[in-house]
Amino acid sequence: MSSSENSATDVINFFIDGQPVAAEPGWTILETARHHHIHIPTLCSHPAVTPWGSCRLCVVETRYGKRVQVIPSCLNPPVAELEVFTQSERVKNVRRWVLEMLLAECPASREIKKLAAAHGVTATRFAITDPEEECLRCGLCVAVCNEVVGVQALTFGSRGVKKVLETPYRVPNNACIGCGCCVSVCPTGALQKRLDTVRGDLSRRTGHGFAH
Amino acid sequence: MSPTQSVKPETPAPRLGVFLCECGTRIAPGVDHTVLTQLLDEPPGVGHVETLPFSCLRPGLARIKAAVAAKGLNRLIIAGCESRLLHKKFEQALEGLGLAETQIDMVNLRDHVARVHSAAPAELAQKGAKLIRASQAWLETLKPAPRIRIDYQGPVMVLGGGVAAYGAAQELAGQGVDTLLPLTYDPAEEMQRAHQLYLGDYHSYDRLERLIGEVEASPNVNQTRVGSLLQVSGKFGDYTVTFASPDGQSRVDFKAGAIIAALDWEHVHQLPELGHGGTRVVCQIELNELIQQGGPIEGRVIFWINDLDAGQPFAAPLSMKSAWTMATHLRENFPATQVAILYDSTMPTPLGSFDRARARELGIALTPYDNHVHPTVKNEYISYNRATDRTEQDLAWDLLVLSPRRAPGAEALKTAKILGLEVKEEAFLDRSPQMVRPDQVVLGEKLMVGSACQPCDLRGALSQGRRVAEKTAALVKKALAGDLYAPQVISTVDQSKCTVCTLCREVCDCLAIQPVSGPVEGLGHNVPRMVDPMLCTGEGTCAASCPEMALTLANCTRAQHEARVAALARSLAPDEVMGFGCQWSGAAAADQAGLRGLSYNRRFYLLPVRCLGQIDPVVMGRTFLEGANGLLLIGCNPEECHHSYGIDHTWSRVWVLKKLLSLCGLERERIALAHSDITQPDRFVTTVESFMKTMATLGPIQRDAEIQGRLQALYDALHVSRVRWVLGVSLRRPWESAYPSHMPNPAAYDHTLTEILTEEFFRARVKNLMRQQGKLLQLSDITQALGVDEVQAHEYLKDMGYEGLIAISFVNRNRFYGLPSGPQ
Amino acid sequence: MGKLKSVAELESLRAQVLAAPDRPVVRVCLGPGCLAQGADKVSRAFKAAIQERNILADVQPLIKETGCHGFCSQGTLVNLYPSDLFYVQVKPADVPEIVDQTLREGKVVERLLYADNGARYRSAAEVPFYKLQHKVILKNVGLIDPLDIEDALKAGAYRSLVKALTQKTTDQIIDTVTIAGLRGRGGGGFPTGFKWRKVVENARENPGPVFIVANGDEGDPGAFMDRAIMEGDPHAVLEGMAIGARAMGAEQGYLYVRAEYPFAVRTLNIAIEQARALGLLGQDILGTGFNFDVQINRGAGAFVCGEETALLASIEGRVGEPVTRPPYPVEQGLWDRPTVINNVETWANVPHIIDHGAQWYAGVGVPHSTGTKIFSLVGKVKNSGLVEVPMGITLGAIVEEIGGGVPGKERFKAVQTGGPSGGIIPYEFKELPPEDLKLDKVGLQPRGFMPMELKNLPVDFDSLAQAGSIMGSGGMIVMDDRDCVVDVARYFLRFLEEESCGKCLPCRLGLKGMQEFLNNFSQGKGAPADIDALASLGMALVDGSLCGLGRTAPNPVLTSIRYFRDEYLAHIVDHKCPAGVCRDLITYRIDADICNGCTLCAKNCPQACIAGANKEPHTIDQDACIRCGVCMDVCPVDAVVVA
Amino acid sequence: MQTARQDIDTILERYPRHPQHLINLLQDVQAEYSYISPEHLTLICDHVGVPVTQAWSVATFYKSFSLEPRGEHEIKVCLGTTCHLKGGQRLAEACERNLGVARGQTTADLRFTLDTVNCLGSCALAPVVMIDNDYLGRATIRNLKKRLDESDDGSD
Repeated sequence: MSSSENSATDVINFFIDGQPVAAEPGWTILETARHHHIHIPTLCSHPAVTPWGSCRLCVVETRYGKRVQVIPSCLNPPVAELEVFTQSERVKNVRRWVLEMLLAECPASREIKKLAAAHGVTATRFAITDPEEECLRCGLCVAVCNEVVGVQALTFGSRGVKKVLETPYRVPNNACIGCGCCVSVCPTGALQKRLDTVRGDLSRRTGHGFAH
Repeated sequence: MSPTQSVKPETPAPRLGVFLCECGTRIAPGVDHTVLTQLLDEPPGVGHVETLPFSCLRPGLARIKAAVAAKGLNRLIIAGCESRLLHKKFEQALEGLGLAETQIDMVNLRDHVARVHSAAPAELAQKGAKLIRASQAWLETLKPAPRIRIDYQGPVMVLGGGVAAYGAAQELAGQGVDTLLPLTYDPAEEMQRAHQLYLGDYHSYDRLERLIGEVEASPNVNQTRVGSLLQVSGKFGDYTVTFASPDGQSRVDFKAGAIIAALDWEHVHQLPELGHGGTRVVCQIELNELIQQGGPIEGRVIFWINDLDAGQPFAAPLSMKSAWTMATHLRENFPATQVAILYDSTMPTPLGSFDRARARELGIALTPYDNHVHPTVKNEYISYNRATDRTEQDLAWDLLVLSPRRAPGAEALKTAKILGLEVKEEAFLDRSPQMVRPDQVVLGEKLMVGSACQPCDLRGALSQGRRVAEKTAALVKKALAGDLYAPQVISTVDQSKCTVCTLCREVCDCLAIQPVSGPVEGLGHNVPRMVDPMLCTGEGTCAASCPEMALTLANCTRAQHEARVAALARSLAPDEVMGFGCQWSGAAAADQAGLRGLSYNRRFYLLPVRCLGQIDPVVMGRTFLEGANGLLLIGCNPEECHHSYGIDHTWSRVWVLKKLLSLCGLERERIALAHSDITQPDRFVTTVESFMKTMATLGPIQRDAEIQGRLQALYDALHVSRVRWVLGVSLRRPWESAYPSHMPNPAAYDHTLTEILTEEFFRARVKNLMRQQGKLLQLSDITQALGVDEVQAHEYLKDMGYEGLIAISFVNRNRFYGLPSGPQ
Repeated sequence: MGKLKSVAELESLRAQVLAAPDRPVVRVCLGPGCLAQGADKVSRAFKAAIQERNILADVQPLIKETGCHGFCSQGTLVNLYPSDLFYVQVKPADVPEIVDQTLREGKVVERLLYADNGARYRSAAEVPFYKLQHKVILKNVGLIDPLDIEDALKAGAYRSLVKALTQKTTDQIIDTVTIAGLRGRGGGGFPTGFKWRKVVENARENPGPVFIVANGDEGDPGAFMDRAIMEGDPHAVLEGMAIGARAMGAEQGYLYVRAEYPFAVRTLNIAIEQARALGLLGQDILGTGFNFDVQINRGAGAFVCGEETALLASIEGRVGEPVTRPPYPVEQGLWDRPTVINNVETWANVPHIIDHGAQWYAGVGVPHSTGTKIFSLVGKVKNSGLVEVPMGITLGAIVEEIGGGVPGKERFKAVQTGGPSGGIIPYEFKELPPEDLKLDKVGLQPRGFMPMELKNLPVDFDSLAQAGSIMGSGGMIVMDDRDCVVDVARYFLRFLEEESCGKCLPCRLGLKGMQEFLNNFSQGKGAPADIDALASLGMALVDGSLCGLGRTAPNPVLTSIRYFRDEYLAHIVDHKCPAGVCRDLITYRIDADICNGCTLCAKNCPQACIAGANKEPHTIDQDACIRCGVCMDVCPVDAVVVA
Repeated sequence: MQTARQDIDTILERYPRHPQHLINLLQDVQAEYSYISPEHLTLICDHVGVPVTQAWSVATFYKSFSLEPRGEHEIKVCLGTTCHLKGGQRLAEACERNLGVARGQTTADLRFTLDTVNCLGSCALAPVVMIDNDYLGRATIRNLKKRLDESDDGSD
């Protein structure tokens, strides 16, 4: 490998799509790939927060000896001699289905449509429940509010298909400082429409912390 | 400390490193990084330049760290994406290498350049380079201020002495924190008060009694009898709280490190309009007393939960609860009663199925009424509309029980006033100050707890006290361990310049500039202001409006702002325009425009700021002086400033700038204030496009010596404390309710302001003229050179002479004007 | 009685208990099945009857409310000691007769004996349902009074703990478990000894506390073996955990019990209290210096908390969302400390292994799948209930011999093992044509291959996996011809959709998406190509999901497509549901020959679409019928039939 | 029938103030009050020291918590595998029709709450319905209706 500044002992040499790459301990497969200009699609990954692994678009197929697995690259560190395939059939199958289902789940999202089209998915076989929906419940907004802003103003309620981004009792949360970080991390722009349900009407916030 | 380290105290010279992020493919092909690197390498070079595929991921961070370590970089520019989200990550990654957060700046190449413009990558590289150069000027002007460690002394004082105060004291004592509990009455009275205030909370009384005993017995709590609160001064870690002595004859000072204001509300009887007379129509307060006396109570007792009708909807669930506990108590202990509870069907009722079953068991009628018709009290019965079928019904009564009215107590109101807190219209002291850092979330809550702030029952008041005490205790422990530092960007006062005009205190929204409340004994009002570093949020409106420029925002100074705008303004082409964007709104909307794939005129350059209120008018003047043809300020929507009044202040400042621009003979439209929000990137784009169109119509400023001279005068005039003071007093005060500033006679006010500005503009021009000419001038020289009316000029010059700003001399009976000799 | 301060004190207590005079015992099963049939009333009736009859104190029979006896379909079950009589379907009304006849006179109440094919069986051991079973873990369940630690001591409880504390080093304990070949009973089948060893190694590298967790969040519908253990022999679990704690150096254990098991929580709480009182839990156990205590965490109604990382999150007080492994709990579990999580049944195995030795345990079952396994045998089978069998027994033996086969005239169609995450495997051997392995066309590995007739399929971890199913926690649902695989697959998907935590997209959206396909099929819509699309979506879930729930959720669909593609095709192509289940493809008709015109169906029809005069045959208006099935349920003469 | 409820403070005092006890406390309050009121939720959060958002997500994630008052009688229709095969779904639908509420809801008069569960562990008696703490094994629409009428009358 070209990187001469690292001693050979703490460098992990492995392969992504046949290309030999090197990582330092602590890097994930995704980070290493990106550092080497290898593209892996993601929706729920943002450098500002710890990876959560919800969108599963970043899955890659790995081969280590006889062991073949499909794993999310955003969470898994490489091991020496690992072979990573970012475009295998199994990987593409996962991505295509996720994107096709997302087309039905977030029909209003331009970003999802674009991403899906880039993977050859242009139509969906699944039923659209809410044509205005954009939120894919990736959890970035919740994570950024907890980890970066530190106020925990919004959260997920319920579970499974009913999982929804909300504030306790679905009323604007006074803990919200209206910073909009949740809007910035949102991969689909869903929070842009929803921010007001979290922060409420800023001009009516109590106390002169917010103008009134 | 080794001796070698203490020898060199001076700060090292700035060494800059620029890291260009490709963000995968989101910046790189759109912006030509090779061209950008070349531009940055041109003299004056920026130092280290490096391109990274993803600077924010671990491989990228590793490279940055390596470069910082190898080249001793102490200023970093990350040219990538949003600072709001990622600045913290870089801070954390580089903390170990001795870089403070203020030494790292981020330029959003992705959302402000690459993704919003479609132009040749090399051209976009030009734009990127200009923004990076501006950031370079900012960082190179930065003189890192030393970190302020908070010294903490004294106990935590819990003001109020109510139930919440006991809750707080118990928690603090339990955590081993020294606590001072000043009481305005005998502790034994507290139980009596609780019985009166927290109606029907029978099952919590013994718990409270235990708690009071526990607090009294605790070695960590010092209870002391005092008179009323007079004054609070000092800052976090070191407060002096003055009370009257219990007999009211003298003053007593107490030292405290932190203050928790735990204030209880008071109950007031219902208005007599509904027949309340204390015999047949009573308040829950009176019934409560009657119950405690043991009666006699018999006959038909109707509880009417009339809080909604009385305009106190927040109290309805509490009244319902107290009515419910009293009702069950009545049925269990006074068998000769029949009980019904009449309540608005739309109110949230705290009674569940268990209670309903119990109501059936005890024979308590729960009767919801339709609130379209107010129940009417008649002598024998009360008539109401049944909620289910909306038909009129009668309910006979012998004793009608109304809800009490709840309001903060007189003592609570007084304390709040002394602490500089605001009392809301609904008579609650609720307050949610802006929270910019997690530490301040704690402090924000520290100030007010108790039922006066939030309607609650006894248990709620206790738990509020505990919650706040818990957080305060953590902060105090941190401070005592020497680990508590003030944030890096806070206001600091140069006390030698402060003239105690108190403008800053009026402007301050974070209660940081109010260590002194009211006059100080022996010193009167004339005590220079101080800033409580733990309360300051670093918004900086105070610094930007100080008439004497005595306030400075550490690590975010006016000098930095000026250097940044100067660097950018100088580099702009004639058709290029710059602007400021508030990080909460304008800049955030710009980021959002990039993320949402919108596009706008690439000749617009946006500089992000923490709050527009931070932009001193001097900085605005500087942009025009340095070559900007227009300035667009994009802040929060009216009434929505995230700090408090930054947008209002900017509004006034822009207004002054417009006046000055027209005095310069330039179009007022060259400066504009716009509003935006992170949820409205499309509106941001419209704003920018329309301003660009205006600027295209206006064309560049023809910068001859005359115009530059005028702009210099504009810039100089903005430094004058008189201008700044007039501007300051036109600012909005926290207690004002209209936007923009409410003024009794706006036209007259505006006239005065224009006059003052005209005069100060003239003065600045005269002084500059004198400096340029370097000789004594006659009136005609001045009027010709400045093109002003002679009579007016004569008046102005006369005043200048009186004020000693210029020297007037006579040669051959001719008046000559010149700069005064001596130190200028 | 105070805390026992030494092993000797425990043994003397045990001797004391064993020396107590022998009394007749009536063991009333209070397992979930019997309880639902009024077992508590039976037990009360016994007590009342004995009280009433004033039987002398020394011969007064002891009424023991025990854990599950297993033979649920015959509840309430009553076992008598010393006569060893086994009465089934006991109602409270039968109790006086039993007391008078059997307890006082020593006579047998013939009609309460279990009868099958004309034969009557006096004792449980003779009953075919019990005959092939090999009870190790369930041995004491149903025998002892779970609320009485002395009864457990009498049966040998805590003997193995003493052995582990006094005769074995920690390494030896782990070795014993490893050599015994114990594999996790929760579904994964991971070697237990290996897991324990990992925890010890990780704790050595990174010193600090380690935790052990017993997973009793038994959420699979139709599975209740953990419940039976926890309610019937709680001390076996506690003892197993204590031995594990000893081996790994843990001082705190957590017992995570499903929310819907209030009796289990109560029983365990009492057991823990009693064990603490005797010093078998707590500080300095039996004077050996070993400290260990157990805390009960009640689940709060989330199937996904059976997944180990979600379970840990739940114990920590958070939302039960799984996280990606690695790091595994044995590396970073509770509060980031090494944590071992084993199923309740696994823990209950441990004392037996320590007691009888690794070799004995390894000798039961087959290589790689040693010991016994408890299954809950339910569905269309004559004898349903809990059965404990040695690993490697054939499915045929379980279903046909223990279960007594499918009741009625229907044919045995398939078995679904392993709960919602398991597969549906056909009874008849199906030679699969190569074109049916169409999954390969998307480059996916074929899943599941039925190597032999189900009858001969050995029930062990590996054989079941090879057939495309899993052992799971031991659910075993028998299906007959009246059960539609499309419907069953749909049912499991709906269950899992409801229980999915919703964190990862393939699981949250995929379960919904797969249901959409199946809903279409059940309405006769769709094209044959959709079956392949569904399978490929299933593979996306298998590969893409975060945790075991999503990764195994498509199993019922994938196996049913593999083995019952014809049935899918019947729905899509012929618009028929061969089993007569899928509502949109069936019609209800009233057989005019049978109908006696009682009008019950007409009265109960929510659509009021049944017409007919009193005492005349009725008819259903097919256009208005919503196929709710009420008429069929209410018909006293079974005149309503599905066509 | 029911004895006096435990005071919320008494419930809180059962557990040390640590986030790990959030679920335990929610369960105890749910058991005692049959639902978790906003007020109790706040008190619990204060006690264990978690933000309300976390408690909210926990309380809505787990099925055994109810944030709205529950009915006096709880009807749980088992939809375990065996019950499903034996017609549990039809029973649930019949209950919905009779009570006029959907699954998981409570009748307006707070008398009945209808729920479905995924197996009560009494598969041998499928289909099973649980009314309060009593099992109804081999349930049919007919005997279920009878039982509901009984429990409704019995309470008054």
